[in-house]
This record gives sequence, structure tokens and C-alpha cells, in this order.
Amino acid sequence: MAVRVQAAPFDLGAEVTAFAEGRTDLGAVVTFTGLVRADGGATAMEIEHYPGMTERAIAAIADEAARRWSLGDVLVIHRHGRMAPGEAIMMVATAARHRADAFAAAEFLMDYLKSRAPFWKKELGPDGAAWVAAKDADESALERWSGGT
Amino acid sequence: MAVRVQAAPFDLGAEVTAFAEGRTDLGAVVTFTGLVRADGGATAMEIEHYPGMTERAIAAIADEAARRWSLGDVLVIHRHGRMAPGEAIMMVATAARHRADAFAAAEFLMDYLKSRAPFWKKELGPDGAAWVAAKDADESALERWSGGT
Amino acid sequence: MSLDVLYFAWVRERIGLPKERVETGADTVSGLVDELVAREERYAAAFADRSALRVAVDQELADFDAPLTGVREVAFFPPMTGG
Amino acid sequence: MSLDVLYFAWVRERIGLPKERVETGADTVSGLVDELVAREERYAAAFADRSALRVAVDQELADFDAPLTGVREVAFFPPMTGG
Repeated sequence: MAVRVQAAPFDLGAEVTAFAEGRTDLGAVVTFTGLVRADGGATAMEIEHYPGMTERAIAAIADEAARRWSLGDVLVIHRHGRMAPGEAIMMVATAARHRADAFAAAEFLMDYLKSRAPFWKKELGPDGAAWVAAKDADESALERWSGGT
Repeated sequence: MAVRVQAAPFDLGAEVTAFAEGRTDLGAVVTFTGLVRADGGATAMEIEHYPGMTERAIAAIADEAARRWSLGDVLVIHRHGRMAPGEAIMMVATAARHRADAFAAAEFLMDYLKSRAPFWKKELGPDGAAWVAAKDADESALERWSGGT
Repeated sequence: MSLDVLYFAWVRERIGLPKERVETGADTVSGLVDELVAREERYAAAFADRSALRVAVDQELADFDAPLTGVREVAFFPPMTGG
Repeated sequence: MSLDVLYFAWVRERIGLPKERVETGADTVSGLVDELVAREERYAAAFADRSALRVAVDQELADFDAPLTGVREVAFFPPMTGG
């Protein structure tokens, strides 16, 4: 299991290639990548985080995923700082023997990273800067995991 | 939308990097990669397919995914022929504005590719060759999509 | 009428060939299977349990009661195991 | 007791600083917020709607009624928007 919080861009292709490389016990790899959208002419995204708490919160979420599903490996990379439209903000990767575990764990990680890891997004656009508001949908997405797997 | 059926290995990292490259209207990319497992000492996997029908069947499944969810792009690559443990058999990638669409479409594609695209797997191992049997679970996985989205 | 009949995976192995041109008087896929089964033991063995088989008519999944009128190609195979 | 108080995102912007050392007599996070609000208008503005805020105590998510005994660091921020 690896968790990385960094300002630098990451090489998605290289990360995906290296993940689960050389493993012959895994049949399924799922990745999610979050990209900066140029919504409403947005020119950049700035992500603030809580150094110290961030890695710990992500590791706790990844541990919980590993408890709930049978996973061969988990990777979470999340950037902070400024990034341009089209750039990758973050990625998760999950590997498992079977696809159901890999998919469920990746969705679980995303739902929890969205609203339980200390990141805050600010969109910079033609009308200035605005903090992205949390969506009710993100909070209610967590409910589907509360009944166990 | 792109569908490729091929004997040659594909470069997962390069495919993932090129997919959704340069798009600033998409916030979410999900990929699934299926790998050959060395179950029970298996030494190789051979995949037979139905040339002519295969591309058509996959395209129909991808079209149906595009009808059900709001997708920016879809990619399906599926290999046939012989491959070694650890090698990638196939991949799907879905891109959407929001993660729920990208995840649901990728899972839908996998469920349908598993049991509605004309591929047959044969495992080669220490005890000879054996056709992989379809699982009841794969057939029943389709039921969750029958009520619409 | 004559049409191409294709076999895949263990159906192909049991029958011993991937494809053949078949002259048939059958109206449906089922009728075609009855004719094939009557030919030789290897066909009877391959089609012993029809519920274990799938069929495609002109490269589209179909049922055993699908009509053969105008059809050019019929394929028989076990349940798919791709992905 | 004294502890570090951290602010993030628009809470940081409204209060005008990312971190400060605070001397407090409060027993709970809520009590600490009451003391901060009483200080200056910018604190009152930042904490006007507590239901819009989240709190972490020693880098773990917590509630406003969490006790402060032995605590070294309290952070206030809006709902997270990562991923």
C-alpha cells in the first residue's frame, strides 16, 4: 500500500504500469484519475491541504478499504498546490484477484477521499477565485458504505 | 469511442496517458485492466474469439454504455491468442465529467464484455489445457443493469 | 439452402473443425442442430446439452428457435468468458 | 492550557492567518470557539455558522463537543473537497 501527497505532477502512465507489475496473483486492476475541468472558463485549480493530517487520513481510508475487500495492492496519489485544466489532480489504483473487489474498493476510496481527507479546492477563473463548495451528493455517497459490504 | 481487438500486447501506460489527453471538459477517468493469473500453476492463457462478431459485439456494448451514462470517451482493448501470467488481457477506460458515470460505465462494460462478447479462455497448466467455465456470478452480474440506471 | 456453420472453443474441439458449409432444410437453429446431431457421434456429443451452448445468427446472439430464413452464418459456442 | 489552532481554506482567509498559539480555559472545542468569537469580528464572521465547519482535534476529525484535555492541536475548516 502506498500513499503519496505531493505538489509535483505525477506520471499517470508510469504509475499504472508500475502498479501490480510482476504480480501473477492479481486478475483485476482499477484506476481512477481526477482531472481539472475548465468549467466556466476556469484557468487554474488550487488545492490546499493539511500537512500531517492528510497522509494519516488517506492511510486510514486505505486501511479501511483493505479491511473490507480482498486487495492485493492499493495506491493513492493526491496533489496540492496549483494545477491547470486537463492536469491530473489525483489517482487511486486498486488490485485484486477479482474485479468486484477492485471496483468496490476504488469507489469507496474515492467517496471517502472526497469528503474525509483534508483537501480544499479553489477555482481560479475570469471572475476571480472561489472555493469549491462541498456537494450534498458527496456526503450522501458515504451512506452506501455504512451497511458494511 | 475506440474498440480494438488484437493479438499483440498493448502498452497500458501509454493507453491511459493518451486517453482523455488534452480534454479539459472531463473530471473523471476510470480504467479496468484484466491480468492473467497464475492460478494453480497455470503457465499460459489462450483466448479464442469470433473475428467479425467480436468488434461488433463490443461496439454495441460500448454504445449502450454511452446511451446510459454521460461519457466523454470510451476505450476497449481486448487481446486474443496466447499470453503469460501477469500480462494484460484487456482494458476498458471511461471518461466523464463526474466519477459516478465513469465508474458505472466501466463496471457495466466489464459485466457485459465478460459474458456477451465472443471470447473464450483456455488455461494451460501442469495438468494440460482446460477451458475456463463461465461463472453463474458473471451471468447474474448482468441483472443489476436491467432496471435501467 | 446452404449456410456457414462456425464452432468455437470446446464445441470446435469436439466437432473437430472450426467452420463448414452446411446444406440444410431446417427452418430454425434447433432444426439445424437436429440435422447435425443425426449426422455423426461427434456432433451428438457437442450438442448433447443445448442449455450449455450459445448461438449467434449472422454474428448476433440469438436463441435456438431463431428462424434461418435469409441467414448466412450460424455459430455455436459455450458461454463466453472474456474480460 | 495553550494549544495550536489551525485554519484552512476560507476559514483561514476570513481570520487572516493559518495558525496561531492560543491560551484557553475552555473544556471543549465549542468552548474554544466561543472564546475566539468573543475576541474579534473576523473570528465571529468565520464561525458564524458552525454547521458549515468541520473540526479536527490532533489531526483526527472530531465534533465540536470534543474535550480539549491533553490536546495539542485543533483545526477548523469547511467541508473537504478533495478527490
